[in-house]
Amino acid sequence: MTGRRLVYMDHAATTPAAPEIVEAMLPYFTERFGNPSSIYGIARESKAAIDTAREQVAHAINASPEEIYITSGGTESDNWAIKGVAYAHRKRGKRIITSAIEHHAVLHTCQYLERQGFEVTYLPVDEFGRVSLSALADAITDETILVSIMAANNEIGTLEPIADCARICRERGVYFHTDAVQAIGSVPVDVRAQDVDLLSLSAHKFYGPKGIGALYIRKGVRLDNLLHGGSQEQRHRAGTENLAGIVGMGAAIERAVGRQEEYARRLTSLRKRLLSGIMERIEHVRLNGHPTERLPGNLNCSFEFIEGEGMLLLLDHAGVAASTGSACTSGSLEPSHVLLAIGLEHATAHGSLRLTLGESNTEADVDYVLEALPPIVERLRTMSPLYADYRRSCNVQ
Amino acid sequence: MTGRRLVYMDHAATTPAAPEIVEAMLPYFTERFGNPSSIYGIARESKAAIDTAREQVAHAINASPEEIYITSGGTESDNWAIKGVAYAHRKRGKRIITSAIEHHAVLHTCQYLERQGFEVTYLPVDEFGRVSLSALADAITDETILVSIMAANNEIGTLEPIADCARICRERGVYFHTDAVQAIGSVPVDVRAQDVDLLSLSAHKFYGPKGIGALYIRKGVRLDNLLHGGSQEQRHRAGTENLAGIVGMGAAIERAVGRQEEYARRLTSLRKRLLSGIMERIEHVRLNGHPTERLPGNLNCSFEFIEGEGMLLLLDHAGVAASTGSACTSGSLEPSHVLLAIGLEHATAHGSLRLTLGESNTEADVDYVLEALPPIVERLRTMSPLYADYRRSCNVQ
Amino acid sequence: MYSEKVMEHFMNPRNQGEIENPDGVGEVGNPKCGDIMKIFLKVKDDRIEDVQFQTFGCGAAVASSSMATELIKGKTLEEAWDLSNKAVAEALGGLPPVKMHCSVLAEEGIHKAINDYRVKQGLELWKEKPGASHAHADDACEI
Amino acid sequence: MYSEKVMEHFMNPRNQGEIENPDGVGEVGNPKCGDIMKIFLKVKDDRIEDVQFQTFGCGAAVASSSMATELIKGKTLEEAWDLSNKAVAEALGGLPPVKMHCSVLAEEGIHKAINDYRVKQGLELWKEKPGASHAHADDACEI
Ligand SMILES: Cc1ncc(COP(=O)(O)O)c(C=O)c1O
Ligand SMILES: Cc1ncc(COP(=O)(O)O)c(C=O)c1O
Repeated sequence: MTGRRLVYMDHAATTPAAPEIVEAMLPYFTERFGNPSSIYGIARESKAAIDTAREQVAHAINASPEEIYITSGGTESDNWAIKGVAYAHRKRGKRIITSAIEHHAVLHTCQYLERQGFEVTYLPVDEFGRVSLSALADAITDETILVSIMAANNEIGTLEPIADCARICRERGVYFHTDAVQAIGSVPVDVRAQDVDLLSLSAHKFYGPKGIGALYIRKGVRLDNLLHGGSQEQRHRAGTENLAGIVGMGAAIERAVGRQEEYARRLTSLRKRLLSGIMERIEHVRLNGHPTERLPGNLNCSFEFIEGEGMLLLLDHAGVAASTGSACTSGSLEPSHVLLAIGLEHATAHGSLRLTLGESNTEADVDYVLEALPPIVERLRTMSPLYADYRRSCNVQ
Repeated sequence: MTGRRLVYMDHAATTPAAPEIVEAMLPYFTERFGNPSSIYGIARESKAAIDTAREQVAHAINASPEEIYITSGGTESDNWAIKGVAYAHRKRGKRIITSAIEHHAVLHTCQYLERQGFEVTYLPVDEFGRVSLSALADAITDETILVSIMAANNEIGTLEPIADCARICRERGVYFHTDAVQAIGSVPVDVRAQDVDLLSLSAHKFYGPKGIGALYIRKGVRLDNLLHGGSQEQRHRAGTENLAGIVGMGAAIERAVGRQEEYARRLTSLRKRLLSGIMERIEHVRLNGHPTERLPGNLNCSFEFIEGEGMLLLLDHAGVAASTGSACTSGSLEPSHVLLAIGLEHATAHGSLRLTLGESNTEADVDYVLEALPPIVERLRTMSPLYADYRRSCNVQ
Repeated sequence: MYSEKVMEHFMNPRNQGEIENPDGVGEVGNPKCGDIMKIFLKVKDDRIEDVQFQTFGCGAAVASSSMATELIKGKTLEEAWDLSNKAVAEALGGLPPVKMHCSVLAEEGIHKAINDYRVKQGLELWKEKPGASHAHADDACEI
Repeated sequence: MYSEKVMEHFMNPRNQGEIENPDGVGEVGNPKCGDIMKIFLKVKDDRIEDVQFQTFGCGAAVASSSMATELIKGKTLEEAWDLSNKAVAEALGGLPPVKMHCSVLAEEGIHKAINDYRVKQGLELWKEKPGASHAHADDACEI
């Protein structure tokens, strides 16, 4: 990439840590490195730093500090919430409900539990990727112990009605977990107002470091521990604390939630510019996800007749970092389960492109992509037998 | 502590990250932050950085890179190894063998499995903390699926005969896991020569960052995943990679293993100076752990008639950071299970002090501790009714 | 972890020592749990003229002994009997939850010393109030 | 991820296009799995005078088409038939394991185009060697 323009539009995959966040973390690697479980000076300082970070996380989602448990990221939080409730309550029931468009950290965890004898319902979603509340209500039985519905989808950006889901679960006495990994910093999250029991978050999605996250566990919710060992995290999550990471997460969530409104406003405007620019310049494009109820920075489109990986490679060549729902690096050949769940044909799903905006992006970036993309799509279409067939069929008519 | 001398002698709890390690990590927070699962330039760079780190870890323990799976630390590695084998092989048998002196990450995991219907044998140890090979051989039955014995004990520093344990397990067709968290960088570790199937390590014990570790899984060993989700780590450990942490761990293990011999030599000599100084200056002291087969930097002594926390507080006041096997911050009142397992009386166990040396320590540090400690012990003894009783009993005689 | 007050009392314990020929002695706790407290009383006209302690235990145990003895010095035996563990903990600016038993130990030590005095004086024993907390029930180190 | 050679062929594909009135055409793959390859042949004197391809698919699919067509251009039909997917992958400096099926697709596409030519010429079909690999068995996208 050296010397070339880099337009990073894959903020849903990960964000860079903000320089001031790294700055805040630095002392905790080398100087303030004490193990918070010890009692001497630098250990007490570590303990205090963790307490502060825990308060920052709690404050950001309107929880109490004792309800925040630090983990190694969104995946661990999702695994813990789901397996933890499943194992603790299996005597009461073995049914779990989730949606068809969850992140793999939820889906594969549920599939693992199915192999352990649990029964999982995967709620379908509509063409915009929204779960239906009545379908949820219908799916709950006496044996249902947990419902897990994500706050915002990582691929198509659709926001789920989690407050409504939580209300239904509360009425039926079922725990409600939400994967809010993509939501934090982009849309308001309030565990009290939304009345959720468990919530997952991950720092690297809001300009904090990777490898650190948290699980909110409402006071009184009972679940098995996932990692056993020392008595860290109020005896619920063992392991020497990732001190610098925790400090970084605390600082990053405070920063992100503080600027959330402005962030959302700015990204929404950039996204609209990007979408209308694409629609003006390129034919046979489909917007994936909800037109308005979506993450401010998320744009996901399918370009008919072409495949996503080729787009990514050519965009990369042009200095644009993006992502696709096509099965390129995943080691599977099936396209994204999310795109199939909203009803896309396989070929259309393979032709999807996800552009996720973030702090670094400017109107100039958007305009740059709008210049770079049309010839790329054109070039791949020229190469595509599907496009040739389509053209032939038009000429015939 | 400001302006005061700080002698850090709690390296077994955690080590500071070496400045050059932090230096190596820095670019991966802000510039080279790409998600390694993506395919554009900065993502490929991330992938390459992880590959390098994996090779560094593999090389350090004489494994192949594909046998190294990155985790969030020693606790996760221990949990994964033990639960992973237990869950994958429970049809074959439900018996696990470990020792009575393992770290809580192993012991509490085993206890959790006991609640899930597994049977765990906790091998006793001798007065020096060594497991008996014949006891191990006797304990293995047809239903035994896993043996987990630590390479080096974190409290008393005793080295376990893991190559011999592994040989017995190999002969009996049982998987052998070793928690080598304390061993890496201090004593030679070689998974081929020692013939272990699974090995846990954690970067913050060898001057790397906290919150990152690895599990070595010999090719062909079958175990369930612990964290389900994305297809990271050859589909065996999900979660966006802690990129900076991984780079730090790779650099740190290369550094640590490269200087291991010199490190061991230097710390052994410091430890001997410390031990003989203590023995010369203070009466009624007992050395805990093996006199020679121990971690170079580990010194653990019991001071009769006094309790450990008081020593720590006074040492802290003198600028010395140390640790105890007394039940101070652990939230339990029972002293260390390790000290009890080697046969200490409760009161003696409560009076233990662990001083663990590391890179920063000098002879001057040792001499400083040798000056600071005797009056502290004296002071606490003056306060102690046990010491008064003892004195009275001597006078009576 | 500890309040400043706790640290201050731990670093500079008041009334630490032994009274020769005390009028009452109370020893509580056990080595298993890592804390033993011994309270010595000198009593004159039903009043605690002097009090000293010896403690094997953690910082909170030492600080609790120090504070408790300070609080009963010069008081009548009745007043001293009424000193609750909570009052000790409060006077110390609070104790960590896992350390509350140390203040209980101090209360118990004082009670035991007072009753030892009363036995020696040929007086009947005072009874613990119903529901009084115990530092270590039956030798088990539960908290 | 990809070798330089793969990227070079992806960025500058050889023989990409359509042949009007081809002597043989082969289309393989399916949209479900995300790759479709179409091979057009111009044959003269049992020799591949021209070959062109169209591909819907990932970088490896495009590069495999490009390389495979390059390798058979000017060759006899027999020689072209004998081109194995491994030879294509090797010529590309290797393919990631999950992308090997792309080279298989290229081999299959060529075979299909050759047999299409043979059918049109009223010749019998050539048979796949036993044990030949298939890119997508039965419409399932296994790899
Ligand atoms: C919605 C969602 N859930 C969970 C995760 C997993 O988080 P992490 O990669 O931090 O483990 C991600 C991102 O990778 C995500 O987007
Ligand atoms: C022997 C041993 N095992 C496991 C662990 C757990 O490692 P971590 O704290 O990195 O999770 C430690 C240290 O805490 C240890 O000393």
